[in-house]
Amino acid sequence: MQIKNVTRSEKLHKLALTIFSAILVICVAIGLMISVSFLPVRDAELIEIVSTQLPASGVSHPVTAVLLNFRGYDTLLEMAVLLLALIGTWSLAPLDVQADDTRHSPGEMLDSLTRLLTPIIVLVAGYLLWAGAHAPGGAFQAGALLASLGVMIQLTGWKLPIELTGIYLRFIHVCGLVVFLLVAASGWFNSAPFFSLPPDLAGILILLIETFAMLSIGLTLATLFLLGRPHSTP
Amino acid sequence: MITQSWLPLLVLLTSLLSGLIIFTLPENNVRTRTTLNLLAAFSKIGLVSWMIWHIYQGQHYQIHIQFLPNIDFILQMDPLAVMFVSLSAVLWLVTTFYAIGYLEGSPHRSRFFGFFSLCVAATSGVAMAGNLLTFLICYELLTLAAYPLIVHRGTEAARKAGRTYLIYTIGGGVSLLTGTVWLYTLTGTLDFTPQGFVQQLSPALHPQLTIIFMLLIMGLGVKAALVPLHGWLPQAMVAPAPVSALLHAVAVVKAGAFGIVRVLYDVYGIDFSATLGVTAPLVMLAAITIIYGSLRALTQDNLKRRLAFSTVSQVSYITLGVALAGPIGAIGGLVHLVHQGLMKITLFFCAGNLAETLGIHKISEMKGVGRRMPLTMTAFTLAALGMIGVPPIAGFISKWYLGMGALQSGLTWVIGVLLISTLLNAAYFLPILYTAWFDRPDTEPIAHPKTSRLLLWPPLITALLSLAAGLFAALPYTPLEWARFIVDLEFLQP
Amino acid sequence: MTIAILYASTGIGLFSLGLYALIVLTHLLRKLLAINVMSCGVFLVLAGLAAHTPNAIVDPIPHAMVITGIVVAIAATALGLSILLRIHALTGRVHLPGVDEQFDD
Amino acid sequence: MITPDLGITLVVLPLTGALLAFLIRKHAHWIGLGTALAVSLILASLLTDLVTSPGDYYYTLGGWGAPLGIELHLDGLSAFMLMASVVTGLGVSLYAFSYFRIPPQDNGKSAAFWSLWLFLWAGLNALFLSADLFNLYVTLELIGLSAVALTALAGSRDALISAIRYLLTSLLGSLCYLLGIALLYHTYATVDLTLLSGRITAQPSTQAALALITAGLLLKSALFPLHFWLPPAHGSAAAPVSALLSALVVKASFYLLARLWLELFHPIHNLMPDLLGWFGAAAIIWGSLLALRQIRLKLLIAYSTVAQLGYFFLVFPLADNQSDEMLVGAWQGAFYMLLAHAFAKSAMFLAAGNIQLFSGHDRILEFDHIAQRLPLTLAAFSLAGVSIMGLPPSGGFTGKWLLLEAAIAQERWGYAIIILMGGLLAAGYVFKVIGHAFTQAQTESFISETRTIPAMMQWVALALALVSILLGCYPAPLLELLTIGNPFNFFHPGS
Repeated sequence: MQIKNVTRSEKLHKLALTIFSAILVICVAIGLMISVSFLPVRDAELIEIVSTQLPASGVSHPVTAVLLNFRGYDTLLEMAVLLLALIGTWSLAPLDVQADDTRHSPGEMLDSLTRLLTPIIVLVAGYLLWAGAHAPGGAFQAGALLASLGVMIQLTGWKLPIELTGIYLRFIHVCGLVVFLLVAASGWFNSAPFFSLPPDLAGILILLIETFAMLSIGLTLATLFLLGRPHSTP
Repeated sequence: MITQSWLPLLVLLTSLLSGLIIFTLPENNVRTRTTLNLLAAFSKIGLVSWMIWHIYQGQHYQIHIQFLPNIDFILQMDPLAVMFVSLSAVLWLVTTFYAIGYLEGSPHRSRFFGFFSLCVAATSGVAMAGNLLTFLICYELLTLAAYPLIVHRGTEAARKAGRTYLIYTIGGGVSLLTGTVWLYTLTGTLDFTPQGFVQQLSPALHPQLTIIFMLLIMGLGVKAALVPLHGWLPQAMVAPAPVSALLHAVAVVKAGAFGIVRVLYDVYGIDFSATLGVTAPLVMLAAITIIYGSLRALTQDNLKRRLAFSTVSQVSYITLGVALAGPIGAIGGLVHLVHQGLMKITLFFCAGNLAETLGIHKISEMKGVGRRMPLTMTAFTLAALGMIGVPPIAGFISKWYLGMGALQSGLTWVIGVLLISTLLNAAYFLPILYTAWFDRPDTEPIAHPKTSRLLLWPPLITALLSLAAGLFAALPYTPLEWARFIVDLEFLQP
Repeated sequence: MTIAILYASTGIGLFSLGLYALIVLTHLLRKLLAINVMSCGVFLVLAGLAAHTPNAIVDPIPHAMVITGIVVAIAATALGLSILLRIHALTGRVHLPGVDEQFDD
Repeated sequence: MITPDLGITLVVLPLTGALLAFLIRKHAHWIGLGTALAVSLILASLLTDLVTSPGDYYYTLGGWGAPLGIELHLDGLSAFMLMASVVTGLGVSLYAFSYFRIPPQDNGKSAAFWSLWLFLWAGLNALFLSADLFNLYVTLELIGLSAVALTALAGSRDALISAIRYLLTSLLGSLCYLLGIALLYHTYATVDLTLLSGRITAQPSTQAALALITAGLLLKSALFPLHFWLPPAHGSAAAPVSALLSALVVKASFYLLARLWLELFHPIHNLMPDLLGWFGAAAIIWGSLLALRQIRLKLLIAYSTVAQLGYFFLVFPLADNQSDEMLVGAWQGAFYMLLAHAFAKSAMFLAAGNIQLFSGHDRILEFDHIAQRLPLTLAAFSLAGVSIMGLPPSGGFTGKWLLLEAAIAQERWGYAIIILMGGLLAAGYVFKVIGHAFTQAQTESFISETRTIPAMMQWVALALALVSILLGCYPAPLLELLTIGNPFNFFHPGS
C-alpha cells in the first residue's frame, strides 16, 4: 500500500516536473523566437573594419585573423580551457594508474584502414594548417583531424610506449600554449601591448603558433579520448 | 582647548595590546602574564590620572581617525568619559589582583586574562567614544569579549548562560544598530555634543526620533538590565567571581547604563528629551526595574543570584537619576555609576571568597561565617550597608541626591520608590548580615580556613574606597565632584 | 523571414529542446548530451545570424567565436564524461541522486 | 601606461605557472607558491600605481582596440576584486602548500591541484579585467571548468556527484550567457562593453539578452532558489578548494552581473532590481535557516555562503535610486561586504579543513575536545564568524552598515529588517559552532586518532580571518579605492 503511494506520488511529481519544464521551455522558446525575428539588420561597420585591418593581420582569411590576431587572447584562454579539461580528467584517473587494457583485438578492417589513412590524414592536416592563412582551415580543424587519427590508432590497440608518456608527452600537450604565450609576450619587447604581432612578421608568427597549437590540440583531444575509455572498477 | 592627541587611543591600547599578547602566552607562563597584566593596569591608571589633571586645567583630549565616508572613529576624554574610564581603570587593577589569586592553578588562564583585558579595552572605548558609531563598535566588542568569560567554566550551565546572554545582547545590538543608522540618515552626524544634536530637526521628524530613542534604549537597556531585558544577568552569575565582579561593576552592565546617559545627554540632550516626552516613561521603567529587582532579590537563596538581582535594581538608579531631567537627580545618578561599582564589586569579591574558601554558595549556609572570615565579612557588611544607603557610606550620597532630584523635578512618587527600594534593600541584605555575624554555625568548623591575601585585599580596598567616597564626598577629586562638574556642563551652558 | 533568421530560430529550437531534456532526463549521459544540443543551438544562432547584414556580407567574427565555443564545449564534455565514468565506477549508478539523499551512507 | 600591462601580467603569470606545474609535476607546489608570491607583488605595484594616479584605464590587447580587438579595463572596482582574488589566493596557496603534502594526498593530486588552481586564478583575474563580453564568456568557462575539476579532485563519491551537478549547472549558466551575448552582438555588432553601453536601447532582443544573461549569471552565483548545487559542492570538496569556491568563484559571476548591470542594463531594466532583491532576501533567510540545521561543519559554512550571497543582491534594489551619494554608498557596502566575506569565508573553510584533518570528521556536536586543542584554528573560525555576523569591528560590519544606511534612508524597511535578521541568524549558526569550543568536560577520555596540523595551515586561516576583521578597523582607503574611475556612475559623465 505504502509502496504504491510512494510510486504514485513519485509519478505525480515527475509529471508535474515534465509539465512545468515544458511550459517553461515553451515560454523561453517563444520569447526568444520573437526577439530574434524582430532583430534588425545591423550595420556592417565591424565587418568593414575587419576587412580594412586584414592586411595588417598577417593572414588573408578573416576568421583566422580574428582567431589568432584580433581576438587572439580569447583563443589563448580557450586553449587553456582545453588543457584544463585534460588535467581534470587526469586528476580523476591518472594515465599511469589507468586500468590495464583488456582490449578486444582490432578487426582486420580497422587495422588496414588505419594503415591506409594515417599518411593521408597527416597530409590533410598539414594542408588544412597551411590553408588556414587564406581559406577555411587552421589549427583547430587540423588538430581535430589529428585527434581523429589518434583515436583510430588507439582503437586498433596500439599504445604509446610507457617511457614516452612522461614529460615529453606533456610537453607536446603544452607546446601550443607556450608558443602562443611567448609570441604574445614578444609584443612587450617592442614596447607594444601584449599580443601585438608586428605586421611584417605576423604571418610567420601565426603559422608558428598554429603549428604547435595543432599538435597540442590533436594530442590533447586524443588523450581525452583515451581516458574516456571505460576502465574496470577499482 | 582641544588637542588632537594619541592619549585616549593609548588608554585603549594599554588593555587591548596586553590582552592580545596574553593570548599568545603559554598556559604556565604565570610570571610574564602577571607582570604584563599589572603593568598594563598600572600604566592605564597612570595615563588616566595624567589626563584628569590636565582636564582640570581645561585641556580636552580627542582623536579622530577617518572611518567611513563622513563618519570618523573618535575617542575623546570629556568629563563623563573620565568618570567611567577612571572607574574602570581602578577596578580593573583591583580585579586583576583578585583574579590572579582566584584562578591560581585553574586551566585556560591565558584565555581568561586575554578576554578580560579585551573587556576592559572595550569598556574604555565605550567610555571614551566620541560618537555613536565608535560607541556602537566598542559596545559590540564588549558583547563579544564578555562571552568567553561567561562560559569560561565550560559547564552545561555556563553554556546555557552564555547562550541566553548572546540572545539578549546580540538582539540588543541589532536594536542599537538600527537606531544608530536611522539617526544617522536623519542627522548626517553622530558626534556626541553636549545638549544633544538632534533638536534642530524639524518637528515632523519627532515621531521618528521617539522611535529611534526607543530602539537605542532597548539596545542599551539589555546591558543595563532594565526590566524586561534583564533575563541574562542572573543567569550569568555562573561565571567565576572575578567575571561577575567585572560584569556587574565595571564593564557590561555599566556600559549599558553609561550608554543611556550618553544618549540622554549628548545625543538627544536632556532638555530636548524632556520636550519629546521620552524621559517620563524612562523614569517609570527605571522605577519598575528598581522595585522588581529588589523583590526578586528577596527570594533568592543563592548568594550570587541575590546580588545579581540587586544589581538589576541598583543600576537603574543611574537611569532614574539622569532621566529625572534635573541637575540634582543627574548628580545622584552619575555618582551612583561609581558608587554602585565600588560597592557591588566588593560584594562579589566577598561572595567569591566565601565560595572559594568555605565552598559556600547559599545564604542558608552562611551561618556564623563572620567569625570564620572576619575581614571578608567586614568588607561585605560595609558594602551591603552602603547599598542600603546607610550614611556615611557612598550609597547614601547617591540616594540623597536622587531623592532631592526627584523633589526638584516634582516627581514625589519617585521618593516613594526610593523609600520602598531602600526598605527592600535592607530586607534582603540585613538577614545576610545577621546570619553571618550572629547565627551559630550548624557544624563546628573542622579546620581554620585561610583566604589568600590576593583574595582578601581587593574587597577590603574597594570597601574602604566606598566608605571614603561617602565620607569625603565634599572634597575635590571625588566622584561627587566629578558628577557636579559633568552636570554643570550639561545643564548650565548656554 | 530571411534564411539567417530561419537558422537562428532553428538554433533557438535546439536550445529549448536541450533545455527541456536537461531538466527532465535523469541519466547523466543524456544530460550531457542535452547540454551539447543546447550549445549547438547557441552556435547556430551565433553563426546563422552572421549573414544578417546589409547585402548579406558574412561577418567572420561570429565564426571565430563559434570555433572558440566548440573547443570549450568539447573540453567541458570530456571533463563531464570522465567524471561520469568515475561515478559509475564508484557507485554503479549514472543517475543524479536528489540533493537530500546525497549524504546518506 | 604601465598599469594595465601589470593587469595582463596578473593573467599571464598564473597561466604560465599552471603550465609549469603541469610540466614539472614533482615541484608543482614550489611553482605554485612562487607564482602566488609573484602575483601578489604585481598586484601590490598595480594598486600603488592606481592609487597614485587614479583613473579609468583601458588596455588594447594586440593594439587593435574595440570593436575589433579585445580591451582590458582597470578601474577601482576591478582592482578591488583583483585584490580579493589575490589576497585570498595567496592565503589559500600557502595553505595548500602544506595541505597537499600531508600523507593521504598523493603527489599526482598535488600537481593537479596546482595546475587547476592556477588556471582558475588566471580565469578570475582575466574576468575582473575584461571589458569584452565574449572574452568574459571564455573566462567564465575557464573558471567554471577548473572549479568543477577542483571539486572532483577530492575523489569521494559525494564530491564527484556534486562536481557533475556543478558542471551541468555551470554549463547551463554559461550557455544562457553566451546566447545572450549572441543576441547582443547581432543587434549592436560589438561585444565591447564600453561601446555597447553607448549603443544599447530597449529592444526585444536586448530584453531577451538581459533576461538570459541575468539568469545564467544568477545560476552561476547560486542565488536562491538556484543555489541547489552550491552546498554539496562546497561541502564535499577539499578544504582549500572549498575556500576558493566560496570566496572567489561565486563572487566572480556576481561581479560580472553587477558590472553588466552598471554599464549596460541599468537604462533598460524594468522590474528586475526588485526581483533580485527579493530573491536575495529569501536567500538570506533560507540559507541561514538551513545553516542552522546542519550537523556537519562544512555544510554549515556552505549554506552560510548561500545566505551571504543574498546580501550582495540587495544592492540592486537599494542602488536603484537617483541620488548619487546613496547609490555609491549601497554599491560600496555590497562590495565591501563581498571582500570581507571572501576573506572570512575562506578562513572558515580553511579552519574547517584543519578540524577535519585533525579529527577525521567535521560533525559539530563532537567538537568539544577538538577545538580546544587547535586554539589558532578556533580563533580563526571565531574571528571569521564575527565578520560573517557583521558585528563590529569587522569588514562585514562596515558593509552591513552601508547597506543598512541605504535601506533606511530610502525607507525600505523590509530590506532593513532582512539585513538585521540575517545578522541575528548568522550569530545563531556561528555560535552554534563556537559554543562547543568552551566545554571543559572530558578532554582526556576522548582522545581518538588525531593528526598534527602544520603550523602554516593554522596561521594562514588565522591571518585571513584577521584581515577580514582589520578591514573593519580602517575601511576609508579601501572604500575610496572602490570609487576610482567612477565605476558606479551609470552614465559616465565626462571622462
